[in-house]
Amino acid sequence: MIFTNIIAVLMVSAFIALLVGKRFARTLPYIAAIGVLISFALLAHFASNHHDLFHQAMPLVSVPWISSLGIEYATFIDSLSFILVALTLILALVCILVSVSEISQYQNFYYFNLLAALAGIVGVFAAADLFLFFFFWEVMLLPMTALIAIWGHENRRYAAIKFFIFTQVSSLLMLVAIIVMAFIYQQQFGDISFNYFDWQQLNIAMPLQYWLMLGFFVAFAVKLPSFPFHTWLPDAHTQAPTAGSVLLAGVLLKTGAYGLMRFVLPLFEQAATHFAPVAIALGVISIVYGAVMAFAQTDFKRLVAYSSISHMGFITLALFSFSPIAYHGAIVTLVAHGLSSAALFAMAGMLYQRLHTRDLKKMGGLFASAPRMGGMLLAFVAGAFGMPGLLNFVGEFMTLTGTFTHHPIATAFAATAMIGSAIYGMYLFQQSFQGKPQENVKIPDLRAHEWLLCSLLFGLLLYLGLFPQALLMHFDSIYPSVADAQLIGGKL
Amino acid sequence: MIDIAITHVFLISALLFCVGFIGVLARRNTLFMLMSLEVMLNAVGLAFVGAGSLWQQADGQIMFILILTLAAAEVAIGLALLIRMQHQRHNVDVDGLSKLRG
Amino acid sequence: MTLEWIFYFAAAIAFVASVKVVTGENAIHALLYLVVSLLAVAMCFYLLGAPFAAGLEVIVYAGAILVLFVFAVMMFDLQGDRQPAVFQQSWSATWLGPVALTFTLAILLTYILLNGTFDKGIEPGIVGAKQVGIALYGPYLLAVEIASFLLLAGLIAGYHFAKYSTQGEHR
Amino acid sequence: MTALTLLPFFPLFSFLVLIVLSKRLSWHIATAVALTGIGLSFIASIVVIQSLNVSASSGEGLTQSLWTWFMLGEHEVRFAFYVDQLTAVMIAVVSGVGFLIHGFAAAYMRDDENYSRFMAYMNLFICAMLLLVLAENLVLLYLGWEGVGLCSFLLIGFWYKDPDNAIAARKAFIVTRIGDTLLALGLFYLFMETNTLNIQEILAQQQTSPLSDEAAWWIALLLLGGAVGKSAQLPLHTWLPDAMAGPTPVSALIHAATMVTAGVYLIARMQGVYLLAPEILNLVAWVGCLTLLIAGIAALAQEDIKRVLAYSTMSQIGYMMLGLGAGANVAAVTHLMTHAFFKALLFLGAGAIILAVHHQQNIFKMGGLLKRMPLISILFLIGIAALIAFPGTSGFVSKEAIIAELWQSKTAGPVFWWLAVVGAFITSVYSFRLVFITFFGPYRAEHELLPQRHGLIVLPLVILALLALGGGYIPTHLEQVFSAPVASQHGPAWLHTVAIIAPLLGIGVAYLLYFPKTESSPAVPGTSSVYRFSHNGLGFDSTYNALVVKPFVWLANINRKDVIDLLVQLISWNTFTWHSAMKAAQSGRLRWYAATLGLGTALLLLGVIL
Amino acid sequence: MIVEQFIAIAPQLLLSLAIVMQLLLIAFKRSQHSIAFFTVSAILLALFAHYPAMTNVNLAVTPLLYVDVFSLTINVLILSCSLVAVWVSYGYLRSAVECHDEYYVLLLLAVLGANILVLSNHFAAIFLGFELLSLSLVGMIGYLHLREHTLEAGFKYLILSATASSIMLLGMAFVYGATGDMSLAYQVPQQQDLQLLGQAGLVLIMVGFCFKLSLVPFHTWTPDVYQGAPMPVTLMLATVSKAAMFAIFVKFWLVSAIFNQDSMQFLLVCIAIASMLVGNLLALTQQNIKRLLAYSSIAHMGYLIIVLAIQSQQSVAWALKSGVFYILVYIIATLVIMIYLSGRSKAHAITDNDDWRGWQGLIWQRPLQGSCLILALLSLAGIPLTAGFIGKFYLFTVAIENQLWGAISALIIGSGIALYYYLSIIFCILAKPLETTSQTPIDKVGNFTVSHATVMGMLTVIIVALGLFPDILASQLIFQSEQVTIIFNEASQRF
Repeated sequence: MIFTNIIAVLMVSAFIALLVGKRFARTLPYIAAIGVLISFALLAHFASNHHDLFHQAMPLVSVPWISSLGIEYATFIDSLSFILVALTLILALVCILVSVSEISQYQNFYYFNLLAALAGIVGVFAAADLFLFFFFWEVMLLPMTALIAIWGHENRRYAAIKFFIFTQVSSLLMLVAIIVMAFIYQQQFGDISFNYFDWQQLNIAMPLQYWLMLGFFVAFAVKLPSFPFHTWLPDAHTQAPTAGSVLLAGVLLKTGAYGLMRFVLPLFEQAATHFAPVAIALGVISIVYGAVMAFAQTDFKRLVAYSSISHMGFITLALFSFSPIAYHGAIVTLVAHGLSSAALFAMAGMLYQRLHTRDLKKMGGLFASAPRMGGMLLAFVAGAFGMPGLLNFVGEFMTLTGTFTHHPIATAFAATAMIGSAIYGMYLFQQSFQGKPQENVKIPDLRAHEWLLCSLLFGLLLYLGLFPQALLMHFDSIYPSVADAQLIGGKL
Repeated sequence: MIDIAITHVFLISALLFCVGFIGVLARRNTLFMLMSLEVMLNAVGLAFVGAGSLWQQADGQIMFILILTLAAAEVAIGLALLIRMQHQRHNVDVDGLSKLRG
Repeated sequence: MTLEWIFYFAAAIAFVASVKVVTGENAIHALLYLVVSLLAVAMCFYLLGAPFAAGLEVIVYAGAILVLFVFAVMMFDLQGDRQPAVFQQSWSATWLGPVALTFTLAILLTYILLNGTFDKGIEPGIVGAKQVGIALYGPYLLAVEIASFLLLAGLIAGYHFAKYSTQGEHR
Repeated sequence: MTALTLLPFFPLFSFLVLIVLSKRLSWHIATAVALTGIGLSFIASIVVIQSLNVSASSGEGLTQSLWTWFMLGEHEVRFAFYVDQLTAVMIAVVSGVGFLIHGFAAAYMRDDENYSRFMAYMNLFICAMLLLVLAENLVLLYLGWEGVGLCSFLLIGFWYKDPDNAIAARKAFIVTRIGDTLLALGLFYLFMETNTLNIQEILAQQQTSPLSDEAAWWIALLLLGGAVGKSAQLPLHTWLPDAMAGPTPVSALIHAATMVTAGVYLIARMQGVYLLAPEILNLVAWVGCLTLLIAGIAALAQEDIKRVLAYSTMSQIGYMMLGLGAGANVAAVTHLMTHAFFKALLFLGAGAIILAVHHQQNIFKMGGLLKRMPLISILFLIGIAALIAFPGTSGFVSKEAIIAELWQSKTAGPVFWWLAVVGAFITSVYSFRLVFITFFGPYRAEHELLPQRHGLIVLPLVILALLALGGGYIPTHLEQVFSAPVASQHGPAWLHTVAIIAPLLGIGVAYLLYFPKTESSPAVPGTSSVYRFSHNGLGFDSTYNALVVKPFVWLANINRKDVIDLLVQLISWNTFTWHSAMKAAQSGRLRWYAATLGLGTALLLLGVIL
Repeated sequence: MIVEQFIAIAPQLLLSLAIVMQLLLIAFKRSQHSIAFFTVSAILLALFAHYPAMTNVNLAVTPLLYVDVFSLTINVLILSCSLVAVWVSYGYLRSAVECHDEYYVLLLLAVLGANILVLSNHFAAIFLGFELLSLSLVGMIGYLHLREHTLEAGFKYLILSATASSIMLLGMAFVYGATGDMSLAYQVPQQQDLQLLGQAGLVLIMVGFCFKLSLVPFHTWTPDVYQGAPMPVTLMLATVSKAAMFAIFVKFWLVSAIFNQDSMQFLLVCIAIASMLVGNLLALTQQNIKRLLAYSSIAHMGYLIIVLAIQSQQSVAWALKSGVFYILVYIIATLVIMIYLSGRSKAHAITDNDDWRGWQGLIWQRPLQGSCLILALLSLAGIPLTAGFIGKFYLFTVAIENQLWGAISALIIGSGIALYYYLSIIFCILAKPLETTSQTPIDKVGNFTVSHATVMGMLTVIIVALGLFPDILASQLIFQSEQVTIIFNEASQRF
């Protein structure tokens, strides 16, 4: 019941924010924060007294919804969804902290959208019924697009429409695949069902399985911006408000990776192994392409957006190399990228509030007037390009070690991203904080809530960087870490 | 009472129908359009009566009667519209009526 | 033998008359040609063994509807001959397109008709007015009622459209 | 062994203190905190070395594991330290020389406004270097490796207001980062083969189930790539001369004593793997040899005192690489130690001189300093003597040891010996060119020398001078770590004498060329094209720019608009053209609508017929 | 005509009686309010008359009509739409000075025509229903003399529907010539050996249906007539005529088992794909909301007739259910938008208030109406949380069950394109409101009464409720396929 409760709490606080926020707009951040903290407490409480959830999937509630098609409201929890929901809630706190000073008009509708998006995302991670998964997959888009379209920057409309159409059309492909799978289940087992656990017993003929896998893969490749489908991300990020891009980069990209881990690998094993070389190539291309493009950008947020395309390329690489180490590396990279890119976007937001521009050409020499912010940015950039001691390094190292055994050349190319990320990381830091200050612009250093935000994120990155076992110990049991198991995936 | 092949009757009605259709397409004078409509309806009436006599049933002629009522009603409305057009626009050119586009 | 000839002759007259209707310049001439075409078709009906339909055609169709036409054209001067100059387009512009399209349509229909049907001849037999009457008020009773509503709709719509044009603009 | 556990973390604590309270600390407190941090780690290293000598006489070291970092399959990567003789030497050098340099830096950077931030970075650097050296497994080594890279970036770009420093810092960081990536690939390959990254386990495994030749070949090459990047050897050496943009103590600490030697330490540590790949050892020798020659030639044509010393560092590390390549591991590591002493002395001496002549670094703009600053000049000269391996100095002990073993080592040979001797000759030529131009002849600077007799400036110099002289004789017991040297001394007798004469010959040649004969004739820098060619590093910089940097930047810029985005816009343009085509069909004319009706019917009939 | 037959067609009889009474009422006392009130009560009475009609269902009333559950459901839908239309036009016309009572007669005639069309089982009934609906709609389209476009729209609709109906008649003649009987169910036995003439006839009849459903080759009239007609008439056009036409198309298609002939099946799928793509493509940069709704109705009808392209007998029930659900959802969404538009425009204004850019920032001034509009648009676009998504999901299941891969890809591309213009409207509503320029802001125009707002709110609640819990309605719409088969065998033993 835990996830349903969390969704309920989030939606209730969303509606409270919408209604009550009209008059006392100042209380809005607190309402949102309370909502998130309550759900966090619920999650922590649940985790503390249900230790077995970390060993195998625990189906929670299952209520018939559309009985004519055998669709029911079924949710379940396992360690992957637990960690991702925890990450979502942490980033929710970050979003609230970031949007405290940034949003000026229609605040109640803003917080409503923020909390509704969060509920949608938690729903995505909780759904056990494929139709419910698809339902939440689309529902989380609406508030996100509203966030970009209403509170975004100059040509937000174009970015919002592009974001929505890209995801919507690709998810329709997934819908077709889901329905075909349901009919196959009906042929093989009699009654029609969309339940994820039922589908695990299916064995589908090869050519059809390949197409179904492609249907799912395209939807998730668009969400996790893999190479050919990534063009919506830079626009969406540059135009989104800070909280929007924190949420977008921090969590929405993870739903794509979650989809790959949960549905593409376990359900379509042969197809995935056949498709692996292509996916690996796509992963490597998006890593290298993201790094090269990031270097060319002059816009702060656009540069970070391309960098997250490069980082998410590691996920595709890790997942389709079918090695247990790489699988763990992918999970760590998910969390690490979530925290570090959210931090970078928060910094971008702070800079935008102070300088009212995102153009790196107009920044420079800010270290003199804001040393603490400079230090923090350097720390997060170091994290982003995989400085050991922070979490990204652990993820990257495990991913590359894992993939090296089967795909040495691909790993070599992927490793060039370490140089690439260093180049654009340093370029980002130096263009904004080093060099001669522009007509001695003076910006105020980190304020209280910004300092809290940065230290929260950096503390997490550092603590998990030095003790990643806190993250990974849940996975050993689920994950038969047999060295040469052909296909691993989160076999539940 | 004559025994000719039904196809001939249908052929004649099809030809008359096509002549009516040309009238609708080609003539810019709305009055002629209405007349061409009458020709087309008349052609269909012929087809129905032919088919009716083929199967020796009254249905064909009943359909012809219904077509008559339709023709009458249509002419009434067509001419009323035509009168208003003449009154408002002082010409009955159909191409004048093309403001709604795009 | 001669009856078939008369039928084909009447059909030819109908065809030529409707071509004259369509290509006519003067409205009234066109209307008169239309009457001729209707009479020819009535002759065909009669020959096809449907005397009642022929009678109706002459009395109702040619007699009432076309008279209404002539009446309206005369009364409200819908001649359309005082058209603005723009009306006179070149022959090809107005006629080429429609003729081409309709020609293809005619070709398709004739192809269908020629090899689409079994050539079952119309056995000689007359479907008299009595038979039509029985069918009309037997199974097709509802059809008659609905036809009356159809005429009512035509009446009201016609009345409403024409109502204002005579008394000038009515705010 | 609390000393061992806390050894690297003392500087870390002082780093944290300095960073957090950076603005509120006065000079005195900041210096105290910094120096105590390094001092404690030096004392701890002494304690560790004592306990090492006492307990482990048989050669295997002390290990101290803190916590499990993460799991690579079943292999558990731990935060753990391992100390043996090699590590002992390194931690002694790093903390000792580091402590002295910190003392000097305290005085040198006294009037800089963010002084505490500087000392914090220096402490962080020492901590990272100690972690690198003490690491029990290669991942922790990699952590130290990257940490050192980041701190060198911070310190080189310390005066970030001047854009050239920032660019130099970024260049240093990126070039070393290329080396790091090669090292990372080496680690992956190693893990694939041996399924563990613990150094001792790997070396032990080489005895039981040695790597296949091809694997050993690749791993050794990749590790060499990493070492070359960090120690500024031939292919990836262009960053070191530009790194002189940082303050002089930084150059002394990082680009003389510690960071640049990390590569040598790595190859020394992984000797077990290298022995399986003799071709790579030969390659290491070649890299070392070529670097020492090129660096020597380039040093001949420099005006900036620090760039001369930078090129001389590069050539001395070339010697170490040559030693490792030739299998003379013990000699190479001792040379590393002695080089740390006299190169630190030279850099700090140069720093003192620069302070005295109002931050003027061009040697042609100063001169005749022997008479004006006798004490510092003499100390500097001691350093130079050690540099050119003047008999009796520590440099002589370690350099001669390397050159001696070159002749008959399997992976190197007489050719290397001759090149090494020529290198020694060039070294003495450029060092005495430096000496004659700066210390003899007329005083060419505009305004008077700044008198400063601060204790903290001179004391480190004196200690280092002593170490430079006597450093060669410090007992290191390195032979316990490395397998016994390959063969006894049986090369031709004249080897030893030629090796000694070459540097003296160099002094004479330098005297002829550069000694300012008459009081009035100022030494003037050469203008010939060869001079300019060797001045900017034998053209490596320009070739790299043309071959790598320019195309990358050009490629990035042309694709700023993201060609895939154009593809997407193409699709939307196509949709909108269809839209306008359809819209034209809605022309509003009734006859056209009737025509479409007819056309539709015709199409449907056609569909039925076919 | 036995008693049960009278009860079966009681609603239609009541409507005819109402029309005649209306004429008497007009003759007696010409007041706008009484005629409107009378029409509303007549329609309500007809709606309640459906309850007894439900009891003896599956009854052939003279060979012309056949009453079954499917037709009665659609009739209920049509009558409720016309109820909304009457109530909206009352508000719309009340502001005009002179008395508009012929309008309500024409409206009732149109509803009667639609009902007969839905119930018809014989070519004659289809023809009469079709014509009655068309002619009364022509009367209503051309109703407001003052408008500049009325004449043009009326004329276009008259001429084009006359042409289409004559083509349909020609088709009926051919089919009659080929088979000798004009009732729908009778076609099945002769179906197998229907020669080319019969097939051509069926195709020509389909032309008439496609014209009314505004499917692609015959869609050109829709935007102009939607724009020219007064707002309530556009509402009637979009809902009543589409629903009636869909019902008869389904009966024509399923009852006479035309789906067995794959050539007809192929034509249908081609028309569906063409209308999905062309409909959405045309609407991309459309500023006028009425034209945009016309184009989107072309696309939606394209989606809808996928339901007919079924391969086998047993998937008829599911196809019918999805079809009815989809058309219901489409009608509700269109109703919400059109009620708002009617509320916002007046009869005697030069044109209706139909430029959607005027809605900028509507949600901040009128939150309730703004959110209703947004949810309706989302439902049209087929986004979750709204019933449109569930409708589209049902369509997907039908299309996949019958392996219509071409149609599915067209559906995906079409809804991709559709998103563009729906989103641009939604973003316009969500954008910052314009500083009040010279023309009166959108929410002051017209007589937007509280009742408008409440009905819009109710319909939006239905949309969201169906979106979240489709089962509350979907389980009722169970047209077992045997009901349709009953039509097969019963009707063929003649009456």
